[in-house]
Amino acid sequence: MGVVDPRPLLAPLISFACAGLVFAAGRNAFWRRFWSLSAAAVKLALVLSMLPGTLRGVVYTFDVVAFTPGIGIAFRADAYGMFFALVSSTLWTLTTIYAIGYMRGEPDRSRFFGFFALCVSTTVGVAFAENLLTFFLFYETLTICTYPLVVHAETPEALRAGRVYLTYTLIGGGFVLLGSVMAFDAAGTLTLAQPGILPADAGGATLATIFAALIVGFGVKAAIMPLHGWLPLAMVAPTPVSALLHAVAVVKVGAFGVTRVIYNVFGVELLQDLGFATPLAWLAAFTILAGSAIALTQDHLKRRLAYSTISQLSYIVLGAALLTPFAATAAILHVAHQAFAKITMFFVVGAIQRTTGKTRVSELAGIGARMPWSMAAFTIAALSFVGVPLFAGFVTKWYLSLGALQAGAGVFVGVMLVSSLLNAAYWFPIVHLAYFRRADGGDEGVHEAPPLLLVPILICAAYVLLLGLTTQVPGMPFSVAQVAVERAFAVPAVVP
Amino acid sequence: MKGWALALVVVVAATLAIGVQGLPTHDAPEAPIHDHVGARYVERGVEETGMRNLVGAVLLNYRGFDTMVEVVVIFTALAAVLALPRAGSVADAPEALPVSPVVLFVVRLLAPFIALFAIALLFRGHVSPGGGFQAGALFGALFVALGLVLGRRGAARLVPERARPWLQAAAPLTFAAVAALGWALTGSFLGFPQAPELHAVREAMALALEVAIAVGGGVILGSLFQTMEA
Amino acid sequence: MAPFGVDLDYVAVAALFCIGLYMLVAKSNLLKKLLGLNVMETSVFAFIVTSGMVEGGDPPLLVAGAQPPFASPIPQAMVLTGIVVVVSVTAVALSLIVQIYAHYGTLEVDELKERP
Amino acid sequence: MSVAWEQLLPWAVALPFVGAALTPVLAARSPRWTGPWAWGVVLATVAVTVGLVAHVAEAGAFTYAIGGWSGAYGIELRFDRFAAWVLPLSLLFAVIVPFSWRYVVVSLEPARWGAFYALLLLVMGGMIGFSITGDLFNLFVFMEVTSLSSYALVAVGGRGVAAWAALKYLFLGAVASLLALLGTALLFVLTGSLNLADVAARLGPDVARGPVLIAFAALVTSFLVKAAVFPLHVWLPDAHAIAPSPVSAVLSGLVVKTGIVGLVRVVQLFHAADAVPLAGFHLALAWLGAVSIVMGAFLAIFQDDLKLMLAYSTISNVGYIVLGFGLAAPYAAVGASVHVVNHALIKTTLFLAAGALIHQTGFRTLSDLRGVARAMPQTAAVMAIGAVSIVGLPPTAGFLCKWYIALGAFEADRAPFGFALVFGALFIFVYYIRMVNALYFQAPVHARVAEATEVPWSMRAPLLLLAASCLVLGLLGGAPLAFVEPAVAGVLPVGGP
Amino acid sequence: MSDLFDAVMLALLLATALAVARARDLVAAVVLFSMYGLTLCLVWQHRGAPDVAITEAAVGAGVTTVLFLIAVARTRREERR
Repeated sequence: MGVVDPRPLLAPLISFACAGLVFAAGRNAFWRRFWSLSAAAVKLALVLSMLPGTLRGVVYTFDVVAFTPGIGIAFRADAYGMFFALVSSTLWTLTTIYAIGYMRGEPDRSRFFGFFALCVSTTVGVAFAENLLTFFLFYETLTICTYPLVVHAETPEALRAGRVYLTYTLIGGGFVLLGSVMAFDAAGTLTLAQPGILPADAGGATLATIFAALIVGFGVKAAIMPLHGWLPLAMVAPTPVSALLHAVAVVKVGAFGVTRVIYNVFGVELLQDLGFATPLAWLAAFTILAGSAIALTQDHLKRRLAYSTISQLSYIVLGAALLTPFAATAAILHVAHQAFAKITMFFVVGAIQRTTGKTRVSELAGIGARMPWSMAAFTIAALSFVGVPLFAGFVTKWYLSLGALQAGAGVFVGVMLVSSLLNAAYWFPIVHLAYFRRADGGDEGVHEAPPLLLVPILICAAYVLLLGLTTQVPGMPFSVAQVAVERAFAVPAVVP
Repeated sequence: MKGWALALVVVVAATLAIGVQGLPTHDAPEAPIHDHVGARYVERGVEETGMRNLVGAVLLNYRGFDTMVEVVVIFTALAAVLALPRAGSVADAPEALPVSPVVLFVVRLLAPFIALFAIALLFRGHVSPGGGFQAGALFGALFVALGLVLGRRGAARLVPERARPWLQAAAPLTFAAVAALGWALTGSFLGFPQAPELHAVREAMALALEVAIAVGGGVILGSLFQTMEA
Repeated sequence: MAPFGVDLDYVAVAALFCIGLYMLVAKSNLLKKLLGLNVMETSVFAFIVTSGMVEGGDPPLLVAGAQPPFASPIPQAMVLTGIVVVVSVTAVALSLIVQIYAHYGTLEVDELKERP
Repeated sequence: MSVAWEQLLPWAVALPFVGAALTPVLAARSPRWTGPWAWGVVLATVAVTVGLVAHVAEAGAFTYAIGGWSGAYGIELRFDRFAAWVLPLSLLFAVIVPFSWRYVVVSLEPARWGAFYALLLLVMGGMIGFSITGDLFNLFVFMEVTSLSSYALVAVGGRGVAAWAALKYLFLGAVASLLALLGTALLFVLTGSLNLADVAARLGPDVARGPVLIAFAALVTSFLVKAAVFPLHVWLPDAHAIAPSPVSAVLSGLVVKTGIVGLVRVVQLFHAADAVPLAGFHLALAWLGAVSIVMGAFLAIFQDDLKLMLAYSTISNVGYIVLGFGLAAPYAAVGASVHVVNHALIKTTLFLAAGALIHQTGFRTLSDLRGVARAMPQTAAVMAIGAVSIVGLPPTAGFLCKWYIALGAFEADRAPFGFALVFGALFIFVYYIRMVNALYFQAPVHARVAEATEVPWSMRAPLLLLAASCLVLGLLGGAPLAFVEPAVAGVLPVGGP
Repeated sequence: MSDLFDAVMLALLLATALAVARARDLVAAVVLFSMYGLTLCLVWQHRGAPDVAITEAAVGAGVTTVLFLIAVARTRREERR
């Protein structure tokens, strides 16, 4: 059921306008904060206002301009897009509050918040893109807008990281463009509104090239190994940026792109016939394990988080590549689960860095006593990642395993298990250090993060818990994900 | 450097040698060049343009637009040279290049005749070889020669300062004026009226163009020379 | 003129073209290069004028006593235009050359390439 | 009452020429007024071209017989949808001329103001004439007006170095013109006609192939030199980098396009005549284009001089256009035609912005200009918008053109060119990122850069206008493509997309 | 007779052109170029193109030569090597 409605267009426009106003605000801190916060709130409200409709199965569409038949800029808020938009606009609100606290006293804050808003604008644009062209438009704009955030410090290290980031993502963008052009040539349309547009008779080599180009193109941002090289380096960015990069903006857009390619460009049926998804699934499995294994060896907190992200993202890719409804549910849900859990961790790490100046795992002894609330939030996120039942991560792993069995690939259940073990192996030492060791310098008393940092942390952690506990409650992300899966597979997903 | 230059020349020569093979023999009256457009000009040129010198007819009438652009090209050359930074200050330049007395004498002697010849070319151009361009070139050559004799300042006095920009622009401006007149009279840009009662107008238009080309061309050539010398 | 089936005029024109081209590319002196360019240009003019001629033809002057066949007037008009164009280009080129000499003190290309 | 716009066709050329002829006259009395005068002339020309484009949109291509001599017997002007690019062309002049006022006042002595503006008007008139004429020899003469004034404009700014760059440009340009004349002469000898359409009709199968091929090769080479397609680009970088910035904008954005227009006209002619193996030619053209894209971009990466970088980028952008025509696929050709205008606009924006930076700081290399964005935020923003546009990121117009060209590559089953195009775009991205990086994210090394002030309004207003146009042209989206489509469909073996 | 005249003229044309190419002294080269132009002008006069001949004599051989001579006078006379 399609309804023409400007809201899918307005959602990215709000952040875009906000960026303009923030730039215009210049050094005036009040207006900068005012615009950032109010735009975040308005946008969240706007996206939420579409939620009831989406749950009823309504799809909001809005065509902006059609250059020629089949090529144009158009927006469409389907269930999956709504899911992603909800995650990103919620987190934008939280991250904005956090960033206002975190960035206090930093130079060039207007530039920072302006591009921050632009990033979110493009992320929502990606979520609501009706066709691959619009998708590509925002995908590339996102690259441009994150660059100033990555190099914000303007140190040689930051500039180098920015260069690497650009090199990777731009080449990825090139592949996306290539795949899009070829897909248009083969299909005559680029719409993402159908379960697959490519005709089966387009020729095996052509289809393989399109698949490879698009997966590589999106895989760069999704940090599928071996395309992940930029991500650990990009850690030089200020922590709110890392949080945003890892949780919603960049990597998630890549993963979102991969799933769009699988469900909407190729379609499940065609991919099952072609068998292209199997190697992708293996690659994802490899990334899950290798990412975790490397994370285990990292002492620098943010780098450990980075490799964890690489690993976690491939859950989404794996879920999509398994081509079964359960796996798809897991993939979509993990978009939210990983986002909230990971952003919690980043917020905490940032808070630790701001409050105590510590950046390494080995320095964290006794931190649990000093920052009890923050570390509690961290622990919740860690438990979620490990996949302890009742936490959000468990839901993902459960459905992913079901999906793997559904697909007749039980080996991936093993991958899940090993990955959980590895997750435990690199998160629990931190928790252990924080709570059960004394700091070398003796007890320094409670020294919690300032409220502007703490409040978002706690909200995010609470949400992680909520996601795990309320799976069956209507209106929560799970139900949205189910609507999305039903559309992709054209069958009602069975709730076990 | 020399090596590849030679190679390039050999390649071009070979190409031209092959190309020349297929060309129509140039002296043959049945060559395409003589039968299509050319034939019509020979047949009806005099009647259509009122000029017995068909080269002039083509230049001023049939392909007058080319000629208009061409006078713009000379004007462009002048603007180009004037726009360049001066090589040195005027004070450094010698008043005139050293010239032998014999040359000076010959130039003085010939100058009036060159002028006369140029004027003859100009006004007899429609019936005999010659016309605006040739006259202009001769005027230009005359300016150059006089410049050698009279020195820069002397030559500069030949064309009054205030009139000079107008004279330099004379050819393009006259062309535009004639084109506009033709537009008004015949409805087409640069059209020459063909009605018998307007023959006098047609001839006046052609003459105006010839004179403008001669004067404008001559002045510009002379100015080019002076600017270069300065 | 075409003894042995070879059109000598065209051959001469092609030869002139090549001589000019050689001067343009092989000579290092800017003025010689410019002379070469002029030789090339005139060779093309010669080609155009020659192509418009006709065996035993008169100039295209339709005065009393003139007999057909006539040489074609179009090539001649083209060349008249062309000559003026070439002299314009030459004048500009010479002005530039004078400037270059005033600044660098040389007209040899290989020396100019070494200067900043 | 409807205005007979087609009657104004010759005036689109005559107006700038008359204006140019009167400029030195005016300059002799009052040099200060030459700039406004030139602007007035440009605006009048814009008005005429607007009418012409409106007419062509309504009534289709039309011809105008100069002096009433129709067909091959005189000179025929022809205005089609492809020639409609004279409207954006004159519009760009309407922006460049006011931008140049400040430059002229600061850098040239009053005695040269008149000649400078006369040359600008002559370039414009020459290009308009070149684009609208339907006669081979007339094409050559207009080409000479354009070229000759371009040579001089390169040398206007400086003494020795500029003169040397201009002379190199002149030598190659003169050889190119000579080749065009040779090709014209050969075609004339073979057919007895100079009218493009008439020549095409008369190049029947009984005409000897050898000379036809040489004529074709001479004309094509000539226009490839003028368009600065690699490896015939050697004259371009120095000339475009050394010229004063308003002139660089004219040369890089507009004058190289005469080569493209000429190429299109020649291909139109020979396609109609069916006299040469165009399939092989198109393939060669596509290769040249692809190599130009990659080499131009590659060389640009290593430039530190801002304007030199922009000059190399012109080579690679011309490569896109040539590739687009070489693919001989409707999509690609439409994309290439629009990219002619598109690149003109963007490159003008970039060169003028670069000029503004250089004008205010006195530095011209990226390493010297570091961090200038803090002192000159508006100019730097214009530069950044230009960069985004030229890279071809959506939603700028550059994107759509490249998209169409790439689509054409796949449509013509020439996927490797599609790959070359996409990854050439990445190269381009690299050096523009380098540029933006230096302007925005590095600390100033010179006090003069850190303390620079924004350009005066006479320069800033044109810059902002251009930047806005870059964005608007993108939002227009498919309209320009749809506009030229009928013109391009006629050049190609197959129908439009 | 006419053929002979033409042949001689063509030979002279080629000879002067080669001489221009070979001359080291730039003044000599320019003067030879002027001769080349005049020869060309004779050919054209003889072959039915008097208009072109006059123009070539005045512009090609005349004005161009003088412009070249001025340029030589303002730069240097000898070609290097």
